[in-house]
Amino acid sequence: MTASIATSQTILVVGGGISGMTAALEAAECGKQVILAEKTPTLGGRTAQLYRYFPKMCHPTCGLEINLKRIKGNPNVRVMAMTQVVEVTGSRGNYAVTLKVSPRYVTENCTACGKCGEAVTAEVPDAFNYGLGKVKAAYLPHAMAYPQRYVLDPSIVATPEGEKAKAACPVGAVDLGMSEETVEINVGAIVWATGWRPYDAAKIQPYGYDRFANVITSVEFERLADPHGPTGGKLLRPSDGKEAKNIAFIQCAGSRDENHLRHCSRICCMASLKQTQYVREACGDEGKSTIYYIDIRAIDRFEDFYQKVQADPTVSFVKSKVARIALNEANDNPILHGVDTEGYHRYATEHDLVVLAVGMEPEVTGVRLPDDIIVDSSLFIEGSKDGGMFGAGAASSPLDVNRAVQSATAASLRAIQVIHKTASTEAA
Amino acid sequence: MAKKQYAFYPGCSSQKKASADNFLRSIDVVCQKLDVQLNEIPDWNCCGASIGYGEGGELPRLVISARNLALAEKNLPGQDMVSVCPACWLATREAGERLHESDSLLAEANEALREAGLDLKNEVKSRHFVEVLIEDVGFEVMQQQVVKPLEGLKLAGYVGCQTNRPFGIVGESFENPRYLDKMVEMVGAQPMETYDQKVTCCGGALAFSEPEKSQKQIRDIVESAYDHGADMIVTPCQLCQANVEIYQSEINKKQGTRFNMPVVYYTQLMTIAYGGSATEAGLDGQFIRAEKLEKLAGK
Amino acid sequence: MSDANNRALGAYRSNFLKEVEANVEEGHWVKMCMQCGVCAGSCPLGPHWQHSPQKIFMMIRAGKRDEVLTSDSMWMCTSCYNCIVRCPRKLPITHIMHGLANYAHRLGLAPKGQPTREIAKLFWDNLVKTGRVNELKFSLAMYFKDGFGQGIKNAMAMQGVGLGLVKAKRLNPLELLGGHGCKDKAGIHKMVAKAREIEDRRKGLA
Amino acid sequence: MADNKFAAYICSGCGIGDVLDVKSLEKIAQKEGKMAVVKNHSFLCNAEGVQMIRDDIANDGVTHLCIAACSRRAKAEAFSFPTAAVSRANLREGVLWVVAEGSDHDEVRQEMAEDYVRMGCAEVKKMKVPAGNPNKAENKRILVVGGGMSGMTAALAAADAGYDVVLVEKTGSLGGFARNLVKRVPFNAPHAEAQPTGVEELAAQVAGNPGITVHLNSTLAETAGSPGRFLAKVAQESGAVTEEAVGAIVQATGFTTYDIAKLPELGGGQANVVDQAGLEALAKAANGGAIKRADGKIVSSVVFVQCAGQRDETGTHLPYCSGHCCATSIKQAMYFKDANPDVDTVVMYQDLRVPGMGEDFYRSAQKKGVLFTKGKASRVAGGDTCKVTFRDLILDEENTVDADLVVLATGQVPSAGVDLDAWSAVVTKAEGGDEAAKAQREEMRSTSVLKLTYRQGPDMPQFKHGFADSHFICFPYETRRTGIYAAGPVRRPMDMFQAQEDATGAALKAIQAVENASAGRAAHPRAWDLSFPSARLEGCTQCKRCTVECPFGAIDEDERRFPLFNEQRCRRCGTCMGACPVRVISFENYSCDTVGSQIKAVNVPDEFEEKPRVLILACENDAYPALDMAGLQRHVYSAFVRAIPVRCLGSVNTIWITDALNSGYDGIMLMGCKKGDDYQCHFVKGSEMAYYRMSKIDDTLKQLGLEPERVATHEVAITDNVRVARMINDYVAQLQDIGPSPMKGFG
Repeated sequence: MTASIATSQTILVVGGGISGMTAALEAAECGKQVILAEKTPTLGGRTAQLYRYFPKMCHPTCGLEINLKRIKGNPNVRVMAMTQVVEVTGSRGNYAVTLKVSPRYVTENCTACGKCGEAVTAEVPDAFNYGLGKVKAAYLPHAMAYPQRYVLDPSIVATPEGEKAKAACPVGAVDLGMSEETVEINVGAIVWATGWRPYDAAKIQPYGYDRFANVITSVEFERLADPHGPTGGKLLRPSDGKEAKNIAFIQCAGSRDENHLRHCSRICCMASLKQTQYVREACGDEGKSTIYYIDIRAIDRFEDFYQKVQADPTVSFVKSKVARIALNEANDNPILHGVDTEGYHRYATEHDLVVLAVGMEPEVTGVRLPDDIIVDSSLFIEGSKDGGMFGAGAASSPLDVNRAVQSATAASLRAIQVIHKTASTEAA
Repeated sequence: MAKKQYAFYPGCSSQKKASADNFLRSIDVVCQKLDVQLNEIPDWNCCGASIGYGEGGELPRLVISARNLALAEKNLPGQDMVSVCPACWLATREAGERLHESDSLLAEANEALREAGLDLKNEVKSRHFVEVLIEDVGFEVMQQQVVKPLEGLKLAGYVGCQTNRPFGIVGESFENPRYLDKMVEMVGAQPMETYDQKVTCCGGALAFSEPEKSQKQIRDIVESAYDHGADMIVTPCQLCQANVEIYQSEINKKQGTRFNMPVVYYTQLMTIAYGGSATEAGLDGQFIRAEKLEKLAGK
Repeated sequence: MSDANNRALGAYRSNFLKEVEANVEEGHWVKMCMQCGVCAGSCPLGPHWQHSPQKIFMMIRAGKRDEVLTSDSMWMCTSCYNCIVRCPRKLPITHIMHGLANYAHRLGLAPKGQPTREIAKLFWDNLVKTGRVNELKFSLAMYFKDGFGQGIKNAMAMQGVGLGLVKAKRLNPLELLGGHGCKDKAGIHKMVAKAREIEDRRKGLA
Repeated sequence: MADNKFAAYICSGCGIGDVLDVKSLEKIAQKEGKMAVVKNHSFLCNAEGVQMIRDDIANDGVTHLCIAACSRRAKAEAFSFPTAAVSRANLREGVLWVVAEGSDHDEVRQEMAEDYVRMGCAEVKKMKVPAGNPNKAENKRILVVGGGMSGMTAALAAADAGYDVVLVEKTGSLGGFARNLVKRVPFNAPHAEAQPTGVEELAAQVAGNPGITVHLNSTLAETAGSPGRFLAKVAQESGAVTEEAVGAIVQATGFTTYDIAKLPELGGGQANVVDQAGLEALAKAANGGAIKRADGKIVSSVVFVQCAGQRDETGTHLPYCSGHCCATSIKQAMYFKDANPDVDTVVMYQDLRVPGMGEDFYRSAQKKGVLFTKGKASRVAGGDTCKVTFRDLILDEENTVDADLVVLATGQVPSAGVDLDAWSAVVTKAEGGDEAAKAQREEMRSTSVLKLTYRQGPDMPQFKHGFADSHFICFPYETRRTGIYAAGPVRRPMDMFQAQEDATGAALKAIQAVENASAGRAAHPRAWDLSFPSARLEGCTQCKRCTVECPFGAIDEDERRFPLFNEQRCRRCGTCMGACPVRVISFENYSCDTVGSQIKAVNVPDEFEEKPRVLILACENDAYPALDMAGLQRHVYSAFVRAIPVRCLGSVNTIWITDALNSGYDGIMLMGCKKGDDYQCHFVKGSEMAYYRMSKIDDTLKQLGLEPERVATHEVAITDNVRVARMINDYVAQLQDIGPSPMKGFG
């Protein structure tokens, strides 16, 4: 590919989650040329992996459908999946960007008919379900994956399994010879919407995520609750597949902790409040949710949702940072040890399942930020020295979806301003 | 191969004829096998560990540790200071770091040290013997010396507090340190991976003042070792060893339990695995005899 | 010590937090606590004390001087360091507890007959005398701390332990005649005295 | 119509050719569909297949095409032919992937496919290529209402992108609330110290920007028109009125602070008890020195009471949390500590809410010696020594603390103008001739911010607690007034950083609105849709349903009481089309005909064949994708259903229901989005309207002697792909119990 696909009038958006899609679309619908580069094989990002949104309890895929429709119908956006930024040189108004496009081993001809998936037997961990399940090594990342094209896992490409997939494809879309591609483009402005990743819960040793099967993370819990998830929406705990009814939610799992993340991740309180309603949805009055917290940060009208959950008799709150988790070896139940600091009540409480409300940290794997980028002490992007690159959404700060979209829309206009200034100076 | 030289800080309980006398004997064997030479710091003093604060306060406590550091600096220049007692190591390392952080404290400490004709530059690195074994010698070399693998011996690795917190052994987790289990594997014995009292405090500091409270801790530690099918407990700490071993009879008396769980040091395991005799390993020093280990030694 | 206490009361009037920041080891950390309670839940002696560390910090901020300094909670510290390694604000809680105990003890406010307080004194005196802890003398002193009669009882109760250690060559009866000790006892005495003098001056304890 | 040429392209790829009789599908397209050109292709979506179609359009004059292949949601880019009218017959997701496998089902599967081809042909025959809105609306100026931090930010943001701006500020100077602040909460690392507000610089930039026209001491007297052609009357205090033509509007009218006089129990109105604004004033007066109270006494102790009159569950005060107040109190406590570290400063909170890097700001204040007490204040007594009585939640005891000064952290109250729910009630009364109501209406209008001439009221609809926010999580800027966007605390309680982010985003949406309007395109969610509604007024009965039911206030009434369409306000949902009893409203490519003809095109077997027919009208955004994904995941459902995607359930006209029943359909399923408080309908009321209209239909059914079960309305979420298959099968089973429709054969 050549640089001609983009000019100093083009905006590059890095990251195809809800923030990246928003930044790209808002600019495109203003008539600007946009390249949307996404590292994974599909758009949607972390929000596509959520079951419901707080506080409306609506489904993220609903908004995703609209955004995908906007993308399909808009010639100004060029989507590049499996694409990462390798290097950025130049400056505001005129950046030279090197992109690395990983091989998908499936061409544009793919019709998502699914024959290759039927043909191969090899399985790989299901990334979409945070590895909770397995998926065929020739797969469609998820039901709303866009581009709607299958992917071959590199592990089978050079094996008979790869050949099976190739043989099974009725339209010859499987190309085992595909190799990594490097693309050079010129753009005028860059929006970094590289998003977040859940903090590695294993690092929080007192909670034994690495030792106890029934201690899981909040993002994994989203997949358990989702009918499209590995358990078909049933809250089955990992150790024995039994339905979990008495569930603990531990706030600040990594956040607000100088041993882990200095910052407050903002969303975790609301996420846990939301997830207590998954328990209600699944178990009705049988369910029991307990939230262990330091401060409940239900800001602005989210307070309404907090009050609603407080009124739910199946939900209780303990003002305490849990000290440690032990295991009841007889039944695999985690036992939470700590002190309720309101008053002072020592507890050693057993639960079927523990959900760690893990913090957000900026997703930086595979992303090499130019030195010109200004980041804060937790590596969230504040901006760039030359004012031509902008952070958007969770890459700029731990944000809920609504605020991430605001942030992305703002970043989109800042990028447009750069393009506009470049144009007018070039014209002059 | 040239011997590795260290300024050695035995501490009160590891002196000859003191409560961890047997520990010291096994350490001698291990050092010989691994070409490690511990040069005792002349005229070292007590570190004032655990409850020294009560009367000693801050500066006096720091100063007595500073004295040991100063003596090491003066008499064994260039050598890291090594303790076998976690409490000694901790107190000394803490003192070193506190004096490093605060120039005013260091000045005050030196003002006091001068009374004893000493001066502290505070350049000595304070380390624990386990660190020396793992970082300077390494598991591979330690394993090469094993001539008599301790096959079939089931050991609950009781790490306790002070080799583990707040500093810990590099790369280990505070909640689930694995170095002791690795040592057990290294000598050919079987670690109790799921032993859940690994890092529980034995309450040693309160053994005398609050016996029932510390014995409650000990009971949990021993019970869990039985529950996980251990033949004996292994520990890196004198205070833990003494506490957990000696008070079992007390607990039996008071609570009608039938505890008789031997508690040994990692160096005793190594001594036997390296072909040493029960006596060389100081097994005659056990309060509760470690019969299975003695048998292996006799083979 | 009560005059030291009066001096402190005079110097800091109502502001106990300032007093703690000035006179207690690592006391300047107290204000950084965010009341998460992880220390309270991490302490092995938790079931036994009255006030958790985080609660003591709150009491200090609330100016509850007497309640804090007469509390026996900080004397329960076993120096296990669980609180330190888990504190999300990295407060050196163990040392603050030690500092508070020592300060209360030096002001003469610490609970009378608090066993750890007494043993701590015995232990320190024992170590300062010879530079090293003489385990036998220390133990005997321990038994007799509550008076002769009780001492015999204690000794008999722990006889098994004592004899066992002797059998195991881990306690040496000859220790009574001298035994372990540093050569430069005089130097150590002067050094410790000096250190104490400096600290007392700094903290207005003398 | 003369030069229209119709073509059908049938794909036999993805296994379609293996299980369906493509030849007979071709025949149907020819004979019944009356398609001039009918072609099949084994791989229609690939380059060659698409080229074939392009060539037919270019060389063969094909103007209308029915593509019988996969779902309209698949291969959208390949099958986009902007110059032609295109319908999609969904043979893959709609037939192949959902009908049970095996020869037992060959017959029903084939019938289903044939019907979809019939429907696709029938639909495209009624379609026109949207031409875009002919009424020009090309004004691209942006009107910003409010000259505070948000308004100034929005104005500069638009100007820097090359758009002219008109800014209207009611006071005599720019800057708004921020002018009262000494400093702001830090925006960037290390988040340790308060920062200068920058309000002066911003005001200077706005004033000095040639692209920005500023009207001070001014308010809006009237705002008429629609995106791309608004006409705003700007009234100055003097009374002078300037007319400004603009293309879009950003409403950044900010907030007022909650009146502490309403908080007597917390000392509101008593001496030495102030709110955060009051404290800023004292700090300003101190000018970096020791902060003095109103009576001149230097403050040596201060208590900040958080959540004062906020997070209130009794219904007396503000129920929400204003979000900024914790950080603001921290900042203000620092004013004291920075001037004199010995001032006792206590922040009394229940939940300390400083998200993100605010945690560093919190730590920084603690380092400075600011004390934080988790407690709930029950009483504050003002006076020379104020006394705060509170419950210490950690020490679990009632306690009191004395202070020279008490600061109440009260909340933000939005300045959003008229509450339209209250408004419409009054208007109904007024139109009924109620004189009091008429007076009240005028009084209300005077409190309006925008003074819109819209039939549906003078301001933006409010969402919750009086804020002009959007209901949507994914689309925070989607107001119900196209081309008008709220920004800053008028939209949601927020701090200065968020307000500036928000204002920048709102400026982009305004820019987008003028660009879309000038190109005659729709705005979100049918962005760039060129179709627009037209009404055959000669048939109109002036029933007003369209004007009342339009969720976006797009339809006014002209002087003759006929509906007056403002296409630029229209979001193309078709709710008006669904509402119209005489069916005079339609879009070029979506009308009562395009759907009605599909319904009629279906071949309905007679009662003896025992093959019921079920019509599904499915919301194209949620229910239809759910049906698609049911196919993708091969969840089998009955081959007796025929599904038609609709823009919104609100666009469903009851004629379709009666047509279907008359044609002998045995049942009808309407599938729409969740309605009610947490509605998920992207056209706000569509789903609700459908339920309402269907509830009316019951009587009609009874008259026809039909069971009410024959029309069923469902809420279907996009994630319901498993459930939707089950729903269909259950419904078909239920209908078979009820028996065939007695209407069969009469159609």
